[in-house]
Amino acid sequence: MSVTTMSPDPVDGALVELNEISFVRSGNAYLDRASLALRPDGRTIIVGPNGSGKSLLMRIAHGLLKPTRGHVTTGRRNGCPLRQAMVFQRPVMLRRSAQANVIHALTLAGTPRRRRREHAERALASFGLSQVADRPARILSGGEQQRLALARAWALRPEILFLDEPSSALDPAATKAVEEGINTFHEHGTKIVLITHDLGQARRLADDVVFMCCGRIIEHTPASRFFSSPVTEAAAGFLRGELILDTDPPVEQPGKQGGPSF
Amino acid sequence: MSVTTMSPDPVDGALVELNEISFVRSGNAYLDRASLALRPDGRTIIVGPNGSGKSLLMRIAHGLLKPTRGHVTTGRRNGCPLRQAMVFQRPVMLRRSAQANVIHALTLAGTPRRRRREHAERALASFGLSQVADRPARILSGGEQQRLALARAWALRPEILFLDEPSSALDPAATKAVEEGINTFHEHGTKIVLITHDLGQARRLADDVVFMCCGRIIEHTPASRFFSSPVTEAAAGFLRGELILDTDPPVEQPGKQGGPSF
Amino acid sequence: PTAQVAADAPFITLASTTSTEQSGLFRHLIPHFTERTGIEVRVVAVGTGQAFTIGRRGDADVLLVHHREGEEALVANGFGTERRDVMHNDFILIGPRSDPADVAAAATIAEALKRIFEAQAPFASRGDDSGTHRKELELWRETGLSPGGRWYRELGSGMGATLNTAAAMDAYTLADRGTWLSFRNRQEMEALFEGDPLLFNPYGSIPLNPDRFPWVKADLAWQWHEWITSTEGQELIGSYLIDDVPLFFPSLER
Amino acid sequence: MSLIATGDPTLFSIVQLSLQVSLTAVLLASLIALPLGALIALFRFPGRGVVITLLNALMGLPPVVAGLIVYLSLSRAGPLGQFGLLFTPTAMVIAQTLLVLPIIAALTRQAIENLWEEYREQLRSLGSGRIRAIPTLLWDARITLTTVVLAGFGRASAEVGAVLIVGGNIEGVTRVMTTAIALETSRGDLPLALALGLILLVLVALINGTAYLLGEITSRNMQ
Amino acid sequence: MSLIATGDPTLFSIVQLSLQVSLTAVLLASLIALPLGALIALFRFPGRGVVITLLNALMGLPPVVAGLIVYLSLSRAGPLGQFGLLFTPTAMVIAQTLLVLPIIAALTRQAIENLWEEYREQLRSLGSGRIRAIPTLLWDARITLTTVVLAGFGRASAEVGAVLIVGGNIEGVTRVMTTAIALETSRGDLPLALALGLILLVLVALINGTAYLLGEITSRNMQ
Ligand SMILES: Nc1ncnc2c1ncn2[C@@H]1O[C@H](COP(=O)(O)OP(=O)(O)OP(=O)(O)O)[C@@H](O)[C@H]1O
Ligand SMILES: Nc1ncnc2c1ncn2[C@@H]1O[C@H](COP(=O)(O)OP(=O)(O)OP(=O)(O)O)[C@@H](O)[C@H]1O
Ligand SMILES: [Mg+2]
Ligand SMILES: [Mg+2]
Repeated sequence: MSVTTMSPDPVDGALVELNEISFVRSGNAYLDRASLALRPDGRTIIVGPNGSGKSLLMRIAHGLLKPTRGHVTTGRRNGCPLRQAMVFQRPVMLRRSAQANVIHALTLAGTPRRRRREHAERALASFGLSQVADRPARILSGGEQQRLALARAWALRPEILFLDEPSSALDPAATKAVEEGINTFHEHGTKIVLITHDLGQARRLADDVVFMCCGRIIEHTPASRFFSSPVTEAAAGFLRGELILDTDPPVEQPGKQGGPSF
Repeated sequence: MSVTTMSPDPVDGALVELNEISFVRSGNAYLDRASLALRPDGRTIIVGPNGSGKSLLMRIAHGLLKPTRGHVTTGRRNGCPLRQAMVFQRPVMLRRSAQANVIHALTLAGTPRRRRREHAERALASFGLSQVADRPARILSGGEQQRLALARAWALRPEILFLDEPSSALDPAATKAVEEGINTFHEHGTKIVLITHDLGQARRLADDVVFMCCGRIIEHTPASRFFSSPVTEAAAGFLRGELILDTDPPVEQPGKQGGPSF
Repeated sequence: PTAQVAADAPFITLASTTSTEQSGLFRHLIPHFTERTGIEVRVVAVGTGQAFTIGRRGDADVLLVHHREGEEALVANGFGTERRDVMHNDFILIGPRSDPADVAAAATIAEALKRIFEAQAPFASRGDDSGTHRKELELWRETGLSPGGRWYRELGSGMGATLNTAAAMDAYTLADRGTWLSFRNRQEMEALFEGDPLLFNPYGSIPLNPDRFPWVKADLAWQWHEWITSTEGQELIGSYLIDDVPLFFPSLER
Repeated sequence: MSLIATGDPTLFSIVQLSLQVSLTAVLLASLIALPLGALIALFRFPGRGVVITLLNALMGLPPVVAGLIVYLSLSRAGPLGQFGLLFTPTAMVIAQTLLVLPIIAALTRQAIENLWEEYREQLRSLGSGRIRAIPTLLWDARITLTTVVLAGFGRASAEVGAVLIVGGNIEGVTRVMTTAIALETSRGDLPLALALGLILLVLVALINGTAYLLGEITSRNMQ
Repeated sequence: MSLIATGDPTLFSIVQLSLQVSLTAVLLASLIALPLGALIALFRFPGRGVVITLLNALMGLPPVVAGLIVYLSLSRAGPLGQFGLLFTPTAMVIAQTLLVLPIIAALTRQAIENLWEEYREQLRSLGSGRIRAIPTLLWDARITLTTVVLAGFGRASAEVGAVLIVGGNIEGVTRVMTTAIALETSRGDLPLALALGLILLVLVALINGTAYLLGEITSRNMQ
């Protein structure tokens, strides 16, 4: 049985605590007894191969998905529920203009009507989207949509911000700006949880690193430790860019077998 | 008027030639008189800021979109129409299993029925997807979906392969494998056209680089030249990770303005 | 319940009015005819006007309707071969049991209608140009009054629908006895006035003309036409009762 | 036939009543069925499959049955008898609402369920509860829902069985296009019946065209 | 009432004919309307807006009008008179097909247009022409289209105006549930009419339930 509770005094100060989380569908455990405490301090970066369950873990931590087994405990701040926001790996754009997307998020967050437009405009400007504010969000370019998703989450002033590969579609300058933004947010006390495949980015931002593989949290170590001498052999292999999805057959070079020669 | 022709003898051997292409919607020119010849030799890498029109250009070259003005000339090989494939920035998965997605692509490409399954299995295995072959494609993880899109395009053995940020959601090992695959393909004579924001990847793969900005092709230079001393100041700024979307207001650091402080 | 007939059995199509069909008469008659001749009879029950349209287009083999003028015109124009009296019943004035216009005390139908007119009691008219509707208009002409106003409701509906409406409106209405006797949703309604010779309601049989409509099954239709006017047919008509009351009176008895 | 040729005022008032009754019924039905369909789309509860099946099945509610139900409820002896609504346009609106509601609700349920699959996690992440998500989803599915409502409008405007029973087809009071068509048919005046049918279809087409244009305008700006 | 209580064989054959006619009509209509709706969804051509509006408007084709059109065509004096189809179940199938076709086509058009928006570039890139895309789209939209076809089935099974005109409500030949309900209503036997209506609804619900279960099974595997 899964239980999601709101504890007034979360265990040793974690904002969100995952306790022995499993996520099982049609007999496969996509998450397998994963435990993780997200403490207010520090930027937690999650890395791991494709399909290792990073996004699942984040969606469960954010409260979008019920785990099959295990507890999620979400803390409070000053007696209020935690203000959370998440930028999805594949952001969903409502069928409205870019600006209306942000305004809708602000409406849901309870921002007073008269201040919504101004807030939305500021958020859009921060991500270089002023020019496209009135375009339908769904015809924006991939990068513009990702920026919009960031702007939308940003505008909510969350206390914990989940970011699932937020700069995967961004150009180098925007990536740089987003990383700086993340740091600023963090300095103002927002807890950052970020998934990335960009090890450079992980190195630049991480305070602590969660390494996942095959639905399990293999290690959770301070960043300095993780990048210099990871505890597990799997993590070391991952950092070297080697294949470690041991449940899969080794990924062969596509050209060798799947290329024009076959 | 836009004209798309199939020339039996394309101008100076280009596989696809874009001639003064413009793409205009509600008064905005998202592409502005862009000309580009995609010759059989070499891997052409397209870079540029978000929203600069890279994906539009690729979709037009691939024949998915009609330009508002300008010509697209598509060559032939051995008298047959060019076999093309494209991996989209946001791949679309049919509402079927991963394997059925590949099989459907093979069906459309005219692969004989009895060989489809085998080809599909090989393509899936090449991208480490054997384990997930029978899962509905739409519940795969972001990276798995991108791999599936690659497998699907790969399986078609195209003569020209368009790749729109194909490794943006891939883990480091898969990225490495895809890059190797691209090279193998290329060695077998497939023309590669690739959009990426990963300048490291661009450096590793590029024979020639197209740099786009604000709907225009700013420069098209051999890779060695582009990365050492780009012709334009815009390209140099882009390589330094600076902001050059001069039609937009400068992207401010989100935290400064959009952060929790406002 | 009808006798089940093999699909390839010979059959004729009989166009008739809803009132006849609803009375249940055909279910009483047809099995006997089918047993004797082996001919199945398919009854299409529609509004009187629609029945005549079917006749004029040759979409049936024989008609059984109750609008003498129309029937005679059909024969005169060569659509039908001949008309024979088959049976008759009568129209009755239906109304709420409380009888606010006191029509039960009237001596003639004209007087009864006059009372309704004067009381401005709700009256539901078929308003559909059917045989019953034309009879009603004829009776109003008899009174010398021209009904109108909120109490006089032209419904444009079949007999059954009109009765359903009248029942819920506590309105008077003119109905043929066959439909009335087989009607179940009477609520507060009763037959309040009957017996005036003006309320006579004759039914006629008309086989369609094979010279005009070569596809018509003239032989089979003629057998029906003959049978229903034969002694056997006439006796069967007279023996059809609901609650021990006859619905139709065979014409030969008259 | 002269009814049409002379631009008869009777015809005009029949047309007017037809549109009034059908449009009111569709409006009422939409007000209930759009949120209802969305609710069923969004919530998981025991017996949901049964509810969906029933809703789908009620798209096949025979008009005569709907008419009878309303007739029995509104008739003098019925539970709502004291309001004296039988044989009034109001009764016809009620019957058509009853008939059209399941159609709009069932099709809305499907449309919203499709959209919710896409939006669910994003909206919940933004702090939108399921109830709060309903207006968002209805608005974003507006093009599809326009077609859905038009399907309901088609059913309402074409319908004759129910309005005949509860309206009584009273000339000048509850006669609408479809009951007039049925009347002319039973009178055997098929050309007039067809002509009236054509007029009705043209009117329905005009309303559909207006809806289409409005849809095009709102969708051109926001896909 | 005994008709029902005794499990009368007449009732059984009426039920059977009802389902046979409606299911055949829906099958025929689907065979035409699903590809037709998809075609209109996929192709851009001049006057497309008008075609869509007309299709939407035809969802409001009054059954009586559809019945008259079929009647006049099949009537002995009509263009198809020589086949002698009037007052047969075949005629009823034709009339219901005519009635249901626009509903399925219009709703399919909308559903496929939504999916095409998502699939267009991907399918074209894979070398699929628009025509070739139709089976792919119909298959991938199968859950929504099931609801669409059920809407058509609801209309067909509830319909009385058209089958009455072209079938003639001949006992033992063309009497179906809805015409039987109408007949009992006009005989004033409202409880029997309601009971028959209920039976019809239960049957429709069973068929809907089957469709729902089949949909659930095929969709559980492939979303
Ligand atoms: N169909 C369309 N109608 C109107 N505008 C469009 C359309 N398609 C794209 N655009 C606009 O054209 C611009 C360029 O889009 P494009 O997808 O080509 O950018 P890109 O260079 O690929 O960016 P990214 O790096 O973010 O993927 C965007 O601002 C987008 O909003
Ligand atoms: N609702 C679901 N039902 C069944 N399986 C699921 C579901 N959601 C995710 N999965 C499976 O769980 C696995 C992990 O998915 P997840 O999205 O968490 O991976 P990830 O670590 O984020 O990978 P990536 O780096 O590619 O984004 C995948 O193989 C996916 O197919
Ligand atoms: Mg992921
Ligand atoms: Mg792009």
